[in-house]
Amino acid sequence: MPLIMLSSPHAHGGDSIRMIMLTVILALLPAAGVSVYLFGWMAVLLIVTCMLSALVTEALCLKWMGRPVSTLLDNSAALTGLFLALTLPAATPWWMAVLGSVFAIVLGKQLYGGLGYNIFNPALSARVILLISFPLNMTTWIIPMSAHMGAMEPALNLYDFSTCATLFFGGPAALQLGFDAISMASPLGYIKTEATLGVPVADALNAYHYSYLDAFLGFEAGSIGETSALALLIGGIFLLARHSITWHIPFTYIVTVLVLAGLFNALNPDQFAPPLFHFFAGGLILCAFFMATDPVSSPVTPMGQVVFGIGCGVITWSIRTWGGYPEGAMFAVLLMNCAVPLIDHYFRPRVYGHQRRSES
Amino acid sequence: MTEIALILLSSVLVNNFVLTKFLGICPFLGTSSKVETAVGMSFAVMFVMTVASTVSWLVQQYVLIPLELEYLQTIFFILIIAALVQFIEMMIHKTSPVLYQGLGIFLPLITTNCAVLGVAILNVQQEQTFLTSALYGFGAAVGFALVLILFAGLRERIEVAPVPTLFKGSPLALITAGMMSLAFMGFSGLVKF
Amino acid sequence: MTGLLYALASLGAFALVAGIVLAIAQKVFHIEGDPMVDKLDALLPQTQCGQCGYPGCKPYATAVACGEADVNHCVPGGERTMLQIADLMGVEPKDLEAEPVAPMLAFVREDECIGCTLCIKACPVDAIIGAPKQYHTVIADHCTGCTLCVEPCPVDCIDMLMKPELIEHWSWPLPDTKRAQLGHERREQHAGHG
Amino acid sequence: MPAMVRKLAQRLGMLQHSFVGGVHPNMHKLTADMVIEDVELAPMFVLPMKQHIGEICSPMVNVGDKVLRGQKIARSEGYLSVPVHAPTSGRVVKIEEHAIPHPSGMGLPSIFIESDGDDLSDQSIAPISDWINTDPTLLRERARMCGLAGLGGAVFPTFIKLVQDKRFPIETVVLNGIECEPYLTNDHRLMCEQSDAILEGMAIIRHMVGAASGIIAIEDNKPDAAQKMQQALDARDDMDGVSVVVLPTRYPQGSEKQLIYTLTGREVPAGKLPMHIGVLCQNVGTTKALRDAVVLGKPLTERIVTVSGDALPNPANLRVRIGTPVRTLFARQGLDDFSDIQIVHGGPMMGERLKHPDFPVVKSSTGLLVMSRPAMGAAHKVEQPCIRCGHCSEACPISLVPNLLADQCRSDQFEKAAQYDLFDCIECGACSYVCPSNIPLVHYFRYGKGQLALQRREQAFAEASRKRSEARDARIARENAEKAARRSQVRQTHAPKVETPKVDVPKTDADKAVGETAESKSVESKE
Repeated sequence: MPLIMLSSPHAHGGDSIRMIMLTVILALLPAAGVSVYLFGWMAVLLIVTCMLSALVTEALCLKWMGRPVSTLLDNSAALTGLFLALTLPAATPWWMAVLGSVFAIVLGKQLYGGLGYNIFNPALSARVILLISFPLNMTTWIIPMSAHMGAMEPALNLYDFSTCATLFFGGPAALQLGFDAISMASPLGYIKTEATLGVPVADALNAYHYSYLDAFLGFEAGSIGETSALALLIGGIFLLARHSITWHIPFTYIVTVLVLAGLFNALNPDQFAPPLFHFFAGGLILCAFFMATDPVSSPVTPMGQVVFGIGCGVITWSIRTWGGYPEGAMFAVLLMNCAVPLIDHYFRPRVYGHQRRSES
Repeated sequence: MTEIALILLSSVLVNNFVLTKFLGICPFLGTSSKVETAVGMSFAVMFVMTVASTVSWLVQQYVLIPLELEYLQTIFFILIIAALVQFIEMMIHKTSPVLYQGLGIFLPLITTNCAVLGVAILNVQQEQTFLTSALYGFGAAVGFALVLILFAGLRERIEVAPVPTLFKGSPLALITAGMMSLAFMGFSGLVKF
Repeated sequence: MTGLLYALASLGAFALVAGIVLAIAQKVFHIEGDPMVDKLDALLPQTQCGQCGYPGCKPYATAVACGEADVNHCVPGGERTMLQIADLMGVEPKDLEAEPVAPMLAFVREDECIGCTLCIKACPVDAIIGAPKQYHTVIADHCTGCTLCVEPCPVDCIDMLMKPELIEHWSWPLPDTKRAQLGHERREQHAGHG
Repeated sequence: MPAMVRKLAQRLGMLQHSFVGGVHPNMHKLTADMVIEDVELAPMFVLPMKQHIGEICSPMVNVGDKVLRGQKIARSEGYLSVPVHAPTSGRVVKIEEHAIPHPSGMGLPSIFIESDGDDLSDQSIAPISDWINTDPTLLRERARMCGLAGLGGAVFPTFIKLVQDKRFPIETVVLNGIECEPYLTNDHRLMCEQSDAILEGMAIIRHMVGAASGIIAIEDNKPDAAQKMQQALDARDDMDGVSVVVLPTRYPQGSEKQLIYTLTGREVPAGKLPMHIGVLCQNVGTTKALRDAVVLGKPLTERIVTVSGDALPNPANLRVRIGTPVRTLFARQGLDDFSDIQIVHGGPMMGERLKHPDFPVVKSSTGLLVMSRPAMGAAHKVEQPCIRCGHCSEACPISLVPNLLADQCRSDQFEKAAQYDLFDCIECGACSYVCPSNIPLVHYFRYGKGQLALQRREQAFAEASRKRSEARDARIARENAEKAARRSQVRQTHAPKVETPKVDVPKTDADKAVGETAESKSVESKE
């Protein structure tokens, strides 16, 4: 007589982790495509390096911990690698990319027990570690191939493989170039610098030749995957349509930033950037649709997700406006990740038949 | 008004005692295994820190400086803190024996919580006024409480995860604290203080 | 010299003030007995079996509360009670001293009973009834399975039986996560548990 | 549609109320068009002594007794209980433990009846054709003595719900014809084939509880049943205020609480019954059985069972005598080899998977499913770690957070799980169904509930033991004191030198002293 207990239900909808991860990877393809268009072989090299090293690290970790290496097939490590690559500047040297991937998998994920147990978004924690360890590299933005702005012309032909390979494996020194020669400021960084000099926002944007259309399409400086609002929105809507994520986090996150920016911009347009600028700038859309919605490190309850999104929005805008770093989206998500267990506890939905949320 | 807000913001987030000044790590790790305990500890520390920073400011201004006894600063401050801790210990023992039991040795050890002495001495060094030193003490305590409770929430979650044996307990807690500290670095420069 | 005098005087005065405040606080926050004892006692299974080395559950609770006894002496409580006590006391859990035993029930073979009442005197929870020179019997619903009645019986007519398993009290075991739930079933048939 | 928007629309009256969450499993209604077949009498019937929620019955026949169909063979003990009746005429051959459809594989005392083939009925229960002029309490007693229990699968004694309570007047009778479980079609077929009898049953219920309105709820995947019920409804003249409501198919719509919310927009408060908000919910099968009990005087001895599943050669809807061994049913439908199949009692979402086919049909047997190993295997894959995707929370019809609950159950934090409303879980299985990590969430909840129940039982037992122990200590101390007082009295008169006895006797002394007090104690105990 068989003795293993199987509880109902004896039917299953057929969803799997692998498919969920694959959906997110698919949703990131438009952004990855734009990054290749803008940064040529640099983007390809970066994405391949990050994904490969993430997979290899994950495989080694699983082997050392005596867990089935077949877990690799759940696509989560590949996704982490892709996430990390898309948040890196195009000029990131190979060893930093590898280091970042190792950090993401080891510190961000496996030390906590592997998939499903990490507290912080692995890719973002690696990104922040890199930012704090190598601030220069992580804030140097190569001029993209299609920056339709001002006098900025790409200093390098990024569609040429050998140039890119040299830069990727040897750094700018191998091309007898300094960082300054091939890079430009990101809109956020530029505004921040000018703001400290007391230049009004509108003037700074003019001086930068800022164009909302370019920002929407992605023809501007920034991390390889974060520039194109269009591509990211397509991916985000795909995720929403496939029910991989719910609207709560992205919507509340972005709306919070827009509302705060709008309010302060109305109060003092010289000091505070307009909401649309915040919307397109930096990693907001990438973080809102892909990073903050990472299911493992975000709250599970709808109310919790709303709180999480609002928190992310407030912190992102505050850091961008007042903080020392030009971009706060990554920090915002990481900071809110810390609060997830408490949010989960305090923002549970009201259970059927109960007057209000049960006493905690 | 703005100044008050800035002092609080600065001491709670930007210059968080635990995550950016690395003070009070011992109770931060010792009493964060459960959220309930962490909340209790937070209130105890908040009481001790706020009162200690005000009383020590008074003592500094009206006893030590007039009598030119600044060199006795540490002894006096420790005396104040020790007395306060004794007081709160009795209070908790009376009101919540379970919390008393849960905090265990860490309750009397608030005395040696360097964050408490730290805030008192920093107040003196930064030549704060009475009001600002009270605020600073309170803000620092709130910052301590905030990260302690957040951290306790995280640890409760880590507790049930299949963490590699090598990293179970304190190692992973320290790594997590490090990650929190990294995240809190995002606030740097938020308030120039 | 005066500096030292000032220092000593002020320090002394300050210590005195603090001392007085604390003395008053001591009066205000005075507590009778140890409130932990009742909380611990509530966790114990109340078999009064004495297997912990103390005469009953309350004495053991008292000993644990004041730190005399370890948290792992309660045999019938098993691992769960130990964990609960450790949790309440805020100490690290310890391994159990004795192997956990299945819940038992005392049973008097009535035809052999000589009606000596010794078992009745031994039962800590009054779960055995009977009068001198009459058969005694165990009230199954009251018996804690402590085995204290077995020793005194002069004719050894008391058996410890397994507590019968009731279908109403059956509960689901923890799912076994390490297996393909159906594929490995046959292989594990012999090793499974109900 | 996002839950929040839907809720808002419902508040504004723009949308019909609908319970939250739910899933859309593949329905596999293989037997939807198959007419109910009568099953031949089995040679032997097995009647377990408990086929309802509540207290167990005790046999009132002896081995060798002759019984008739419908004769009461076991009486109910206690309030929450209904009797058991003989399914056919024959002889009681033995009374012993036999396996029942229960996941544990454990058994219950059962009465074995050997059929004599004549199938003679017991005529002692008189039909009540004029029920409209009969006192509801009499009809209620009829429901109890005829052994009626909810035939939707929960088997809650029916008579308990059929009550007129002035504090909670029933306004609406809901006839539950939802049948949201995949595979099952017994209610569906019953509605198609015996709509008149069902409606008469509903009329009886309305008379019994005095309800003004009534709703017959049917899902939109059974349009023929809805049509039949509507026709039958139109044909009756005593059904004012009753309507057929067709609801969009969604699991678990047939769950009482979810259905009531969908139909009325009101929630049954936690720990309360539908009657507390003026609603009575009855399954169509039970309603028909009630009608038979009242109008025909027939106790509950048969029910409709859907025998189906992907590994069964000939699925069917069968009218089966309760107590029929399921082996004979499977054999009738062309299945003899049980070596590589899985048996599920009930529907696939909430039914129990059973380890062997040696059990009888009982009152709760809505369906008997024979699943192939691959089909079951697909539903029970290896558990992966939770990625907190939140699909379980979205699917939960009562807004629990299943993944957190499962974590708590797994790590034995049962009290915390109870705080997170574990006991409100209806075990519908929607969470496990959608889980991409194949986590058996319901299994964890059942484990947690069981452990928590065990803990609470043990706590109650410990508390009772402590009271007894304290009472014993106090009594011993008192008796010692009395004895000492007596002794000192005696000594005062006879011998002058005395020590004052201690009243507060420590336990060790008490143990020594206990011998002297045994006599008085044994007398006390007997009282």
